[in-house]
Amino acid sequence: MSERIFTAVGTRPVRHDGVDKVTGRANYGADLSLPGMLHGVVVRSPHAHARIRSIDTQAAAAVPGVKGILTGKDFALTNAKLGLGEGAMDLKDMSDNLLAREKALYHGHAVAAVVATSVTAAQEAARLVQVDYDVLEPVLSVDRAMEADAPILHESMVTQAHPAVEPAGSTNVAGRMELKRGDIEAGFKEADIIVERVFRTPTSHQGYIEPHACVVRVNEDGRINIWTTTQGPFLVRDATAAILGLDAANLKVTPSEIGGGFGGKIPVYLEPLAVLLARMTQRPVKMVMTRDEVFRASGPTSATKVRLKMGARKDGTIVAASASLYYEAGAYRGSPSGAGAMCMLAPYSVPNFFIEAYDVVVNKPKVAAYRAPGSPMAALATESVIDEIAQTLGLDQIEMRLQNAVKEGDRAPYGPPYGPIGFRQVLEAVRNSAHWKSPVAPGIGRGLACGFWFNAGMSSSATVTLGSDGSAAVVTGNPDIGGTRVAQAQMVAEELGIPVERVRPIVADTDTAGFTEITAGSRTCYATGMAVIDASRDVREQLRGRAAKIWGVPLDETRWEHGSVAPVNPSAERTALTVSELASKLAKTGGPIIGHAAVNPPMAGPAFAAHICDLEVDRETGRSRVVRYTAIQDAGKAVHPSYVEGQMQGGASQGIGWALNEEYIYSANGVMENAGFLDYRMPVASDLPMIDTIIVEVPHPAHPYGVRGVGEVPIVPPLGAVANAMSHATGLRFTELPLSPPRVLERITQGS
Amino acid sequence: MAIVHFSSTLTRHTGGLHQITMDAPRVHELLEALVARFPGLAYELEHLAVAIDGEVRPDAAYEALTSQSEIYFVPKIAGGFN
Amino acid sequence: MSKLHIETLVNGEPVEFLCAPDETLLSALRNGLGLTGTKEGCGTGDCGACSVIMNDRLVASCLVLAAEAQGASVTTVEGIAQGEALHPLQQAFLDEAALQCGICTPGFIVASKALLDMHPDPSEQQVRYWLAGNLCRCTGYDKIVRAVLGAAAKMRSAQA
Amino acid sequence: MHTQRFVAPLTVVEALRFIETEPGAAILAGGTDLLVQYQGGIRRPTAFVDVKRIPELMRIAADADGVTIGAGVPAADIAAHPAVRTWWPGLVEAVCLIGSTQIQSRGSLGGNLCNASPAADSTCSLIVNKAVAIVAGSNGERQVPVEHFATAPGKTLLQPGELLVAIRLPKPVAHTADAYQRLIPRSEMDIAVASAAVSVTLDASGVCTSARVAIGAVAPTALLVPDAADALVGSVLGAAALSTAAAAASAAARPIDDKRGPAAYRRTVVGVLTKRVAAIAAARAKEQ
Repeated sequence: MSERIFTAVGTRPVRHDGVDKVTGRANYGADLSLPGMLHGVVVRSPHAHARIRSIDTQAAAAVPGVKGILTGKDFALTNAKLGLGEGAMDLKDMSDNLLAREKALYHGHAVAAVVATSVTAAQEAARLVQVDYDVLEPVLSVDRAMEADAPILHESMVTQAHPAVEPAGSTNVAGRMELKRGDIEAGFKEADIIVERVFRTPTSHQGYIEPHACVVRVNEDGRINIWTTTQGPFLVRDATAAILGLDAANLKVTPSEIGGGFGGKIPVYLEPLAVLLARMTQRPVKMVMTRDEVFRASGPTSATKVRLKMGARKDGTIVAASASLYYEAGAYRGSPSGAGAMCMLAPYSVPNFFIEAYDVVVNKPKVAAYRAPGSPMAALATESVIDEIAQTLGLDQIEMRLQNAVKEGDRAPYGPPYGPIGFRQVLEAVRNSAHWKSPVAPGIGRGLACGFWFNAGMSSSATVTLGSDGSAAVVTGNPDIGGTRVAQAQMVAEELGIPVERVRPIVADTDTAGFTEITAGSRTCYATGMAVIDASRDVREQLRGRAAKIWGVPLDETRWEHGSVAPVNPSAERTALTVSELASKLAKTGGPIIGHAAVNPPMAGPAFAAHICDLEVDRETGRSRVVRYTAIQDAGKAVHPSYVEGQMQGGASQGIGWALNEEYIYSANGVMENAGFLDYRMPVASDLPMIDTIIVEVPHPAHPYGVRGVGEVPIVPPLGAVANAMSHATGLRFTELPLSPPRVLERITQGS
Repeated sequence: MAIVHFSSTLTRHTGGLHQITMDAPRVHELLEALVARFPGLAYELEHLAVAIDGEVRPDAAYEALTSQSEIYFVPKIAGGFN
Repeated sequence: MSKLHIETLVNGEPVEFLCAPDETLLSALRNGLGLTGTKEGCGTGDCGACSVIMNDRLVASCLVLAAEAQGASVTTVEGIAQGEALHPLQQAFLDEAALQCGICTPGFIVASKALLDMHPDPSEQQVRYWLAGNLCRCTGYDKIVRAVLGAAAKMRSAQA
Repeated sequence: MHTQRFVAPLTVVEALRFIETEPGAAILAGGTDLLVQYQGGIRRPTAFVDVKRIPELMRIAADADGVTIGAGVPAADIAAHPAVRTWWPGLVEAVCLIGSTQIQSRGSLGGNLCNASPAADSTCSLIVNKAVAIVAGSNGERQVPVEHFATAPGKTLLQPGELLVAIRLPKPVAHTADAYQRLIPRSEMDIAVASAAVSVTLDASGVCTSARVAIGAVAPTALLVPDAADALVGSVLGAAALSTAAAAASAAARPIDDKRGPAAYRRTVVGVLTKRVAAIAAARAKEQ
């Protein structure tokens, strides 16, 4: 790929939606109110595992202001599956998760919904819904779930295995997959050192600040309007339609501004219920989760157990690895264990390996995606074991990783060879960084860890319209979570040669925008960006046609020059026409210009990252503090470097929180005891230092600018970086997260 | 002739073959031919994505193949979501 | 339940509203007065998204009863800009890319204004501790802290 | 049921009259505990009695013998008060740890005491500084040493119809200083896992002549620990005395396991904190 000179891409303009967001004008999920609107509240199971014998709604219905009550009997379970990119979503499970039918499968599982004229009345009535439960033993860990005498969550569950295995009776193992290469026994025989450890990570939550919220209005003609905070308006439309047996063409989903998602705002939790309640009452219905509900009943990420055994030669060459990954799926199948298995060794060339990954159901909320789902927990194992091997062999942490680092042409553990990738460049950037070169202060531990994520492609659409004033509007269907509007405007500006301020990026509803997959998988800037670029180029082609018309020459006697159309053979009458000049003549030359594009590109180029963490530990209390942190990442091409840095810093801080303090704390009967921001301890401003960033740019050849996704991989390295820092600060190996003060002090006291 | 690679987990269905070459205009025809030759692959291939020349494609059925195309089958991960 | 009639000053304007005895100031602002710039992230005073300035004090409006606002002066995010002119903090948040999803931004803007009103020249550590009651999950706080320090410097030089 | 009434009396007498007739009413000062409990459905009072319009509850009055802090005065005002800052730096440390900036604008000593959490940040500091709670009732006023005010988590000595009006702190004698620390996993926003306050008085040669030690979050109420104080008195607060005091604090602790920390951890850490704050208090006393 030849070096391209960019004008708009790579700059840092102010985001177009910024003023609305700093003045309070931007509308988020809970900000819409409609005349005559009712309020829906969900009744939730107080038990983690219970059979529902009966539900009595009489007393609740008698509360003044109550307009309707919904239970699982009110809509049938669908057997449909919704194909979404690579993963088919099981709508039967999603439907049962919306309202429990036979069994409540986790504390907080929805069992009924009440709609009333006020939130207060609805809450009052919700308390009066009488559910008769047959309480069952909850299953709260993968260890318990896989024991022979464990209670079974789903009597009908069969292990979906690759390679296939014979079904063997009732199970909580929803899935199993294997990856292998070479001969691991022979590989381990070549090893001079073998390290084997078992790692555990807790259930943790994305922690977006905006709770789930939606408003639904059913029109007289049966058209249904859904306003909601979501990462995927088309997904909300299609999932809601399929679950309720409606024609998707009758649903219009308008995404509000979204107050964070990180994967957690992909599933539907409220929308189908609100549709049913709105149809039942023929009034608009608003539903907003409380923070408590967000923790208990949305989708956190898996608690995991990962066993990793790795062998290396004295010189640091990794010769073999075997691993078992056990990921909790929550109440229904679908943990990211397979992704964990595929990512686990992806940064390193390992000639012999065997990885098995289990997807295990437990009585906890169904997990949702959380930023590079599955990869951080697997990377914790890999990076900790490599750190230990390097330390034991007396090797430099970077040298050992460089020695094994994958490069173009090496085969990924999941099969195909890598194209151009930037892992070695990332490691070199670590070595050359001010942070890595600085001495480690006494009492501080310095940890290094790396990470890998695939980055998604998938379908996207874009429309670019040119105004007669030479400005442009770009319409897409991806909610803007972290600055994708401005990035798309930069792409239009880049292609049309107009100032980025003259481009209006618009996130449209499902009736207006062409079909576009979710804002997730680090795909928006990449895949939707490709559609935006193609749509802009479509405008360019049309502009050439207009110039040809003006000059009275064939199309091939015109060519695009940045921001204008130029004649191939210039003359006194024929000089280049700028976009503005051409735009002013639109009506005369054939009417408005609208550029379209729709794409379904392959997965974006893989992203690699490395983080450096300096940690100070109070050896008397076990309390620790991150004192310096640097995140390094291959972005392919940073379209808006500030927002790329922001993704890196945000991912790092989420990962630091996960490593140090965040966890779902469960009672023995499966009740989450810390369902609030007070005790689910996410990092606050005073917990963190500035987070330095280094953006590496190894272009991805499938993208016109070389863009890779950037949003997810920054959460992969922090678990290992913090754990390794803790190990170096204390001289002890830590394999269980979070590294909370009591756990750290206990290890220090034991001194083993 | 596209070059098709089988992972170790698939070789149990291919009689131990790690690699074959096969003539097919598109992924669709390739998959049909593979299943005809190795019926045991049917279930596995249904649950795998296709990588053509290193590019993982979620919806590859009608992608054209050339004589140099290298094919791998990749576990379906849910890119960014699951 | 009978409603209370409350008179208060919001963003310098006298306003009246009716509220239930147990209604929060946050609810009165959002639902009663339509000022939805103030956000609810937790309802328990732990996230700061609902921050407003009441009688020159930064408070979590989810932990203030609307009835307490009788006779008070309340500043919300909608009252920070002066007409068409953004407050230097708002401009700094835009320039520094100190917001990603933006849901916490109103709370941070209001909390930072309360800080700079009291301490025009805060240290990084002062900013971090003052803002510890405002959760941001997207940015890792780096660019927010830079924006506040930058705005403070600009405001000081404008004063000088 | 939702709370049906909101009143804002202007005098103590008016407030007392109201709570006498409405025993289900809750006193609302900063609301930073009450309203959280209300939203969580844990407390459902029949009425909110906003006491912040009563002058006695909202002022800090310093005189030659000490300071009287109104029960409703927010933490931020206490921390800013010159006399409080001079005489009780440890109390200032404690009130500055009560929640976020937003919470400090509202949270009060009265609320901290009446909520009766064993982890309340101000309580230990008030105890070591011999603070007394001034309680008004229909039969007049009574004074209760702060260490006796809470009787169990969420329970106090307040009788129905009584109102906590103010907290009186006697001016410390010369070469006396206090300090407070708590252990939380984060740097802010958490509830104390364990906490300790120490006040020491030194003689001219630096020997400790009197001391008070209080520990929090390690028993159903904040505890005054005389054994820990005894370990300090008569010493120059060297390592040995501090270790003995730490051991005494750990021994006095009766912690439980909960989501905020295991019992064994709390027991250990409360000793560490005791040792550390005693050293800080001693250094401050020496500086005087």
